[in-house]
Amino acid sequence: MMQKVFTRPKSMFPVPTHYCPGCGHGIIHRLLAEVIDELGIIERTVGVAPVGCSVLIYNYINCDMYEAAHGRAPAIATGCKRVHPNLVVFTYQGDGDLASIGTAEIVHAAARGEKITVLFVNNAVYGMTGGQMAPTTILGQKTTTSPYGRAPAREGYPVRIAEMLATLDGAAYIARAAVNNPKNIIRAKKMLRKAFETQIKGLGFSLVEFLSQCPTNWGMSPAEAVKWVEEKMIPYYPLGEFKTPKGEKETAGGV
Amino acid sequence: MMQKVFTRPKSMFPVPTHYCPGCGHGIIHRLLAEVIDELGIIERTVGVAPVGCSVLIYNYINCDMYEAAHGRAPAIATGCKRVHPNLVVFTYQGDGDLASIGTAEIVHAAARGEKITVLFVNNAVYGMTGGQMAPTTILGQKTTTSPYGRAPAREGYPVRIAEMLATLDGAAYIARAAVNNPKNIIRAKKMLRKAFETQIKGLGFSLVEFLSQCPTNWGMSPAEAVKWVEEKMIPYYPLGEFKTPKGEKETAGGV
Amino acid sequence: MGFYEDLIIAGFGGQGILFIGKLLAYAAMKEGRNVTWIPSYGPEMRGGTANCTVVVSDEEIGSPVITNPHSLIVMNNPSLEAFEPRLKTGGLLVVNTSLVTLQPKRDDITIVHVPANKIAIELGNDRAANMVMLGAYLARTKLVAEESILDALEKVLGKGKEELFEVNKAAFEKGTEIGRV
Amino acid sequence: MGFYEDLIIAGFGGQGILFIGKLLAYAAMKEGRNVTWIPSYGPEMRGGTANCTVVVSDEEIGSPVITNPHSLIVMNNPSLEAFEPRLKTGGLLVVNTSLVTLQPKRDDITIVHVPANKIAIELGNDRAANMVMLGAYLARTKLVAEESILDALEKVLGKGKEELFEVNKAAFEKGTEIGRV
Amino acid sequence: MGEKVLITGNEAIAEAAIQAGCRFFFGYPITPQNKIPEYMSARMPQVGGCFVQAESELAAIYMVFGAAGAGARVMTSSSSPGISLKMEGISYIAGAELPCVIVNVMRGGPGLGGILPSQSDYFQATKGGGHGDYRLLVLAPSTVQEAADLMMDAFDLADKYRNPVMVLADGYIGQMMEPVEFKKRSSIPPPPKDWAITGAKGRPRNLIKTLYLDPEELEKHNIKLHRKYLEMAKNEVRVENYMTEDAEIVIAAYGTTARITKTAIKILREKGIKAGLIRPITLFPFPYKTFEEAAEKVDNILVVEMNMGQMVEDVKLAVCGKTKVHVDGRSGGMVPSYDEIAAQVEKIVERRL
Amino acid sequence: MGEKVLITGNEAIAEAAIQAGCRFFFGYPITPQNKIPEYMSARMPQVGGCFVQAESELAAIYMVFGAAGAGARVMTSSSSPGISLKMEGISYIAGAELPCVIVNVMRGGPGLGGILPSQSDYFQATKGGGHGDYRLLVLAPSTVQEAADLMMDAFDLADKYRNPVMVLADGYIGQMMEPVEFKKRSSIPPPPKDWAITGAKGRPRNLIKTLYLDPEELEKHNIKLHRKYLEMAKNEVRVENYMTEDAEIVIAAYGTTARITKTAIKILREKGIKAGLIRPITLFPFPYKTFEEAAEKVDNILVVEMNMGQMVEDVKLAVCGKTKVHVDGRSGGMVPSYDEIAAQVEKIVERRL
Amino acid sequence: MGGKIVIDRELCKGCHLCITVCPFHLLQVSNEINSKGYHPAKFVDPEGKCTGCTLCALMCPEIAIEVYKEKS
Amino acid sequence: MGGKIVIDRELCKGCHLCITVCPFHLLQVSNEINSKGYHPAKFVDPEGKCTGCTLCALMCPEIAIEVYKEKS
Ligand SMILES: Cc1ncc(C[n+]2csc(CCOP(=O)(O)OP(=O)(O)O)c2C)c(N)n1
Ligand SMILES: Cc1ncc(C[n+]2csc(CCOP(=O)(O)OP(=O)(O)O)c2C)c(N)n1
Ligand code: SF4
Ligand code: SF4
Ligand code: SF4
Ligand code: SF4
Ligand code: SF4
Ligand code: SF4
Ligand SMILES: [Mg+2]
Ligand SMILES: [Mg+2]
Repeated sequence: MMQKVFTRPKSMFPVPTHYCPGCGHGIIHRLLAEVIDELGIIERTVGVAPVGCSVLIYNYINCDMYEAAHGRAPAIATGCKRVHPNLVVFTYQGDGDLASIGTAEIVHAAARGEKITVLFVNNAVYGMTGGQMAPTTILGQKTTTSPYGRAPAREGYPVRIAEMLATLDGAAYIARAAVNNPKNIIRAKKMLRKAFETQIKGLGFSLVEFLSQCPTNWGMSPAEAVKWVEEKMIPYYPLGEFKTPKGEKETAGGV
Repeated sequence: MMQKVFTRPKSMFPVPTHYCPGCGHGIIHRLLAEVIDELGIIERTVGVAPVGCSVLIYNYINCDMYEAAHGRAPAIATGCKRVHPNLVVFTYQGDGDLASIGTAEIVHAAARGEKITVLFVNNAVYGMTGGQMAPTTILGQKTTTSPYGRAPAREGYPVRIAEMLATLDGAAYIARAAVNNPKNIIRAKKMLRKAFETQIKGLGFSLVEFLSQCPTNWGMSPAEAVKWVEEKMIPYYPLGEFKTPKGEKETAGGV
Repeated sequence: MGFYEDLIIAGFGGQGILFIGKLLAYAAMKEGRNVTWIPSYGPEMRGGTANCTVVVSDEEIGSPVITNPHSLIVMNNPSLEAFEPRLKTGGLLVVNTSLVTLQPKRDDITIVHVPANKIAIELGNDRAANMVMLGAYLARTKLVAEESILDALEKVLGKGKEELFEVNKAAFEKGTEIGRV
Repeated sequence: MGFYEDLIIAGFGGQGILFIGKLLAYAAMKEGRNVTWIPSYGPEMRGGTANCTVVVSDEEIGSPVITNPHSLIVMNNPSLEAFEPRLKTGGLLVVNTSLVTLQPKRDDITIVHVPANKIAIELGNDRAANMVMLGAYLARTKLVAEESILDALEKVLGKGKEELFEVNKAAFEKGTEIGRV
Repeated sequence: MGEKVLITGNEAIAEAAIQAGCRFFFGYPITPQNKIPEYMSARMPQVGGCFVQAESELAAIYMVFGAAGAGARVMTSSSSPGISLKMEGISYIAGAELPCVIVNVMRGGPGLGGILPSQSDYFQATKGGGHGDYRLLVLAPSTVQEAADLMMDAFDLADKYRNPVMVLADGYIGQMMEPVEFKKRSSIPPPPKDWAITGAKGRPRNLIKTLYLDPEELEKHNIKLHRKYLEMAKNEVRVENYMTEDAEIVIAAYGTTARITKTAIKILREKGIKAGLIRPITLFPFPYKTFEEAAEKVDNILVVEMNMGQMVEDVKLAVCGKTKVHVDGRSGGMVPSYDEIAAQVEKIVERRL
Repeated sequence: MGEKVLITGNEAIAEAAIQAGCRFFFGYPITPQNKIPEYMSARMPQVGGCFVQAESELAAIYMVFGAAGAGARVMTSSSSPGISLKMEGISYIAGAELPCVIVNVMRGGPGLGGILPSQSDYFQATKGGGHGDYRLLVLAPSTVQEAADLMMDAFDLADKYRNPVMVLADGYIGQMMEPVEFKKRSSIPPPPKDWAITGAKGRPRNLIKTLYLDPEELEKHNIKLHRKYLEMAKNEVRVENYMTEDAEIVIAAYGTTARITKTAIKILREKGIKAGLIRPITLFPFPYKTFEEAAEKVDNILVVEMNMGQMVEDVKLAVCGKTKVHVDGRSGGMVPSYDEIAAQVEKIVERRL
Repeated sequence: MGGKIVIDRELCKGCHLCITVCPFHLLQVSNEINSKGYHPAKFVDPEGKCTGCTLCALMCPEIAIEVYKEKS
Repeated sequence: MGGKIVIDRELCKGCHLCITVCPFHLLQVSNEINSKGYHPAKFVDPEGKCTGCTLCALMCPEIAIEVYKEKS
């Protein structure tokens, strides 16, 4: 007798997504739903959708949700969490959303130790608006607003969000994952679960940064895109845990 | 024959300030003016005043100046520096201005490696508006908006700006000084000079954080206030250089 | 009143819908006419629906948005459903039968059936189906000269794309043949 | 028309200007009257100028801002210069001669000279000069009963400040003496 | 009957909010309203509520979005430049139909301007300073007592219409002290918030959003909002008529300016000039009808406001050419005095303009 | 005569700016104006200019503040929510009297709304969405060619008045392609900017600020600004009269709606109904006089706009009750069709309302 | 420990990431086109090599793959 | 190596920070009040102990102190 060992998580609606073929968002959505299911928290989970390709995440995950303004998800999550401390609140944010326009909001949610979990999807571009440069666009990368390739003298340096937020005392769990191959995906899920657990235990702010492929705006096939994550992104954005709740410290960096 | 060995720097107007007795802003203004004079750059220096007690800094320093909106000085400095790359552009910002409302602007000016110099005055409160909590207010400190003393569970943790910005590749020189005694003041000036030199050499973004006394809003005499800087602030905000231009690295922390 | 024509081209994103609209607009401009070209697409970066409206006129163009177009080029089922009812009485519908499986319902219009993808695949490039459609449309309406389109195509593709140009040209010409039938 | 009085109290920040205004307003409220109290200060956190306007009336108070006050309590030179010209004809000017070295120019007003700081220092607390001024003002206008002020003072200072209360009370009473002269 | 307390407008606003059941405050310091967040930071923990000093006004308004969406009674307050920073968020809150209260204690502008009282954000408050078609319900207190009263009503109105309500005060209202009595609240519970984010336990999940990719849906949404605004216009207009019955000239003013005008009217009446005051209490919905009716009776309306002429447009829209409309504005923290107003009225009446 | 190029409105706006001497662009992506920053990022380095993708719209407007203060020709562009985020900064720029150009390619609101064309930021643009008494000079193109032309004029006007100029376009203007010819610019150099920040070498230092602690000074500043706006009203009103001479009914519309109206007018005239169009090209200063004059001649004015009714207030202010004013708005990305407009006009004319 | 997978043709967007990760190369590009115009992946395992390791499913952004495994 | 300082009475705000840092305790609180109402610091150095070390001036937020030193 065959037994189903992999299927759509219960907390996801059985609908097709609007994402491009090969997009990392779909994988990250699934990890999120699996963690929610495994922790059995769907009835007390609240999500905050960003503005970005994943603005429609509420069409896929079956929990109470807000749709934020661009960059403001952490503030909305703060408002919600303060009203309902017993709910599990997550934000889902792109790199334009979190690392650019929403810089102040994410830094201060972390500094306050706001008990929320942030899924930060770093795909090195603005996906939804057509592939413009993000703060996380890597040096040399061409985008629609860095057509000559990102050069430090003109466009400055990429921002390492996980490392930056790890300097804040309010941040309890900070990690970076990638979803470019099954091994990294499995590890990503473990980190995400730890992040949610950090929130549920009331230990403070938690964030997982996911390096994610955007084949469309990178102008690559999905297969090329996952390779590009490995070869270009991970060297600049090392995977690992940068901060763990006291006593559970792991070394930063390294795969 | 007696010789004058200490007098008002030339680039300062000979007028009284509007600051409270014992306020650190006056000392920092003087250091700034001395560095400008020593580098001989007054005719090509542009300042950007913040909104805070030091909004009127342009009444004291005799160079071209902007008055910014609260928190936006780094953006204004960016606009100016891009137009006039040969000018020396500094911003002068308080901790409410830079570390709270202006978080995104300072992080991204640093990330871009914007060739400006930032004087960041950390006095652990909002001076101008009457002593409200700042992001840098230390744990336990009572302010008009943390009347029960800053507690992590309610008001979160203080932000260490120098350490946070030092994680950014665009930041070339980042240091923390204090102006609570002559020794620290002398060291502060050296750092400030280095910061300006970093800009002039075109090496990138530079910032000096000054721990500064606000006797009025701390409800202390000036003498008590400088002691409080030593005993309460410096332990949380270690003095030192956190980032120096390549090849000139000094170890962070330590006095 | 001088010359006036408007049309909507509709299909999936990625089918080159906007592209053939631009070719048309460009060619018409080069022939000295006023033109407007307006795109419309959904939130999807890839896939999803896309359409564009092209107006060509000898006079100043008022509305660039068209309620009831004179012509319609349709590249997938949802577009047929969305736009067929809006076509003007007596209007022209060019439909890509390789992908459109639904049947048009109107009987007060002219319908040209074009197996565009099939033809394009035969010519060696599935992605040239749009040019087949454009050819068929032009053969019927003569909105611009065929050479104007080929000039525009050459200009837009730029140098070093001779191969691509040839495929597209072949597709376009195949389309005009079908349209002329 | 019922009872009506308005006044401006002006001096440096830190001199307790706003404080005695509040005492007055509070006492008047307790006596059942309508009151308004409006502060005004410059950008300096310490030092700089500060003033407040108090209106007391039996009727609904219209404007809480006063162009030509009935009375004026003045604690430093700049305030004398700023406000003396605005005092109503026949109005009352109470001036702290310990700090105000300029001479009032008007001859159509009543002037009460109060060496407030001198008296306060004699009583052991320089900072009670404001209470001396308030006493002098009240002795002249009888705007509220002296006990109302003392009640208000007690209430505002709160428990455990008996010593401070005593100094302030003494200063206030000294002021009323001078005012009565 | 509650006891009267002598209190600043800012404190009255804060306390009234708490008494109206507001338990969440998100804000950022700015003169002249600092006493509001300061008061809240002390009081909220005492009543089991929550005060968060946000990193900015921008963050504060989105915290309000979050808390309002979560079903709480929630407010923020700021002053002019800080309110400008909230414009995007206010548009979002209006779009998502979340009830909340926003206090603007206006100061002089533009830019950093000054810290003294002003009424120069009238347009911004009433015409929608943010993008898109939305309206705030705007209440303009003219005494500290009224600030407290309107504050309480503001929360009820916000819940009733699922709409942000703005209490628009000038700096004087915020910093002035007057005796206030906090009225006992009728204990009508707010309408049930079955749309709120509370965790989808035992019910279909809730979704709070403002994106409508289908333009037909977005238009429907806009029409729905528009109907709501018409509904407000029908039900919620508040206006004070002061000595207008026999008036030969009407002055239009709100907030502090209206009080000053009352004094001017006394002066004028002593001189035999029958002036009256129409004081809009709701600025949106605006009391167009009251002015329309007044226009039938008087030849002149003088609009007094602490700006360069903003409410005057609404007065003109109301009277539709039937009456001459004059404007007397002071700005930048300058406050029109009753003498000035009286003189202006005298000029108009004498000239029989 | 330059050659005609087929180009989107967004690209035409960007290229025209460059041809007008704009060398600094600070912006942030947002649909439907992304082609503007994208174009600038490619072109600016070619012409020795500078493109910076700011971290946010808020940062962008203050970079504009900095560059404008430094004496440069500078611009930013965005779309509705992004423009709301600039409100504080725009107020500051107006207060500091810095010349710059701000482009708003409007989309449906409120909130995130939609990405389709709209005109629902009319109030925000014309009445001052930010705090304080300030005004933008607002230009509303209705073709891609006009977008290019107005863009060039915008920089001149900004310099002339030391005031921010807004080019207010709807999403169609931004995304539509039309043939454009970039007019050769007269080489009149911009007025000298002796107030600009350039380093105080051999001159007294310059200071750019908006704070006036003395209310009298701030009032003076406000009055100065106000006079400037009156000056604009005197000199800069632009309006197109289309077939109004013999019109029995006038339609008021701007931008894309005006073009659609032109088609409607053709349809109506074929049916024998003499309709005409008044198309404001400057929304501030508004062509009040043109409408006032029209009101003498026609009984009905129909305002067509892609919002729930905003410009209609200015039209009403202009006609002052002399004419019936109707409004036909679509919103949320829905665009009124010429058929609808024609039908609406027919209804009005038939009913002889 | 045999396994098998089922691909939802209509959910599949033809990204082919699953193809790249299957250790036994059991997935292929289909010639057919689904209703959205994509060439979906298809499972071709004539020799029953599939172990049900789920790697393909883990990689699929569309959750278009269900994996079955012999009960142990 | 003698020195001396000159305090500008009117600039001085009486914060007295200079007093706390002079190694020879040469500064004192004045009994007088300046025009802003502050008790300024005064320099009292009857024995000529001042070295012109500038510590007091370095600490002064008002730049109210000028320091003179014997030419070496
Ligand atoms: C205030 C504001 N500015 C800009 C936008 C336009 N916008 C929508 S999504 C987006 C960026 C999305 O990029 P990212 O956050 O990286 O998400 P991704 O699409 O890459 O997943 C931008 C700039 C907006 N909606 N609102
Ligand atoms: C947008 C905006 N928000 C708030 C304010 C009010 N405000 C003025 S200064 C200030 C804080 C000043 O604190 P800080 O930056 O630490 O400077 P300090 O006065 O302590 O030197 C605030 C909140 C403002 N002017 N503008
Ligand atoms: S644009 Fe990029 S991020 Fe957005 S859906 Fe497509 S692949 Fe994913
Ligand atoms: S309030 Fe504090 S920071 Fe401001 S001038 Fe006074 S002492 Fe200095
Ligand atoms: S990974 Fe999923 S979507 Fe991609 S081809 Fe395989 S089954 Fe299809
Ligand atoms: S389950 Fe494993 S073996 Fe089976 S098809 Fe998928 S990847 Fe290949
Ligand atoms: S440090 Fe300066 S201001 Fe302070 S007391 Fe000494 S001289 Fe006066
Ligand atoms: S210079 Fe040195 S020794 Fe002289 S008074 Fe100052 S601190 Fe004392
Ligand atoms: Mg991204
Ligand atoms: Mg501070």
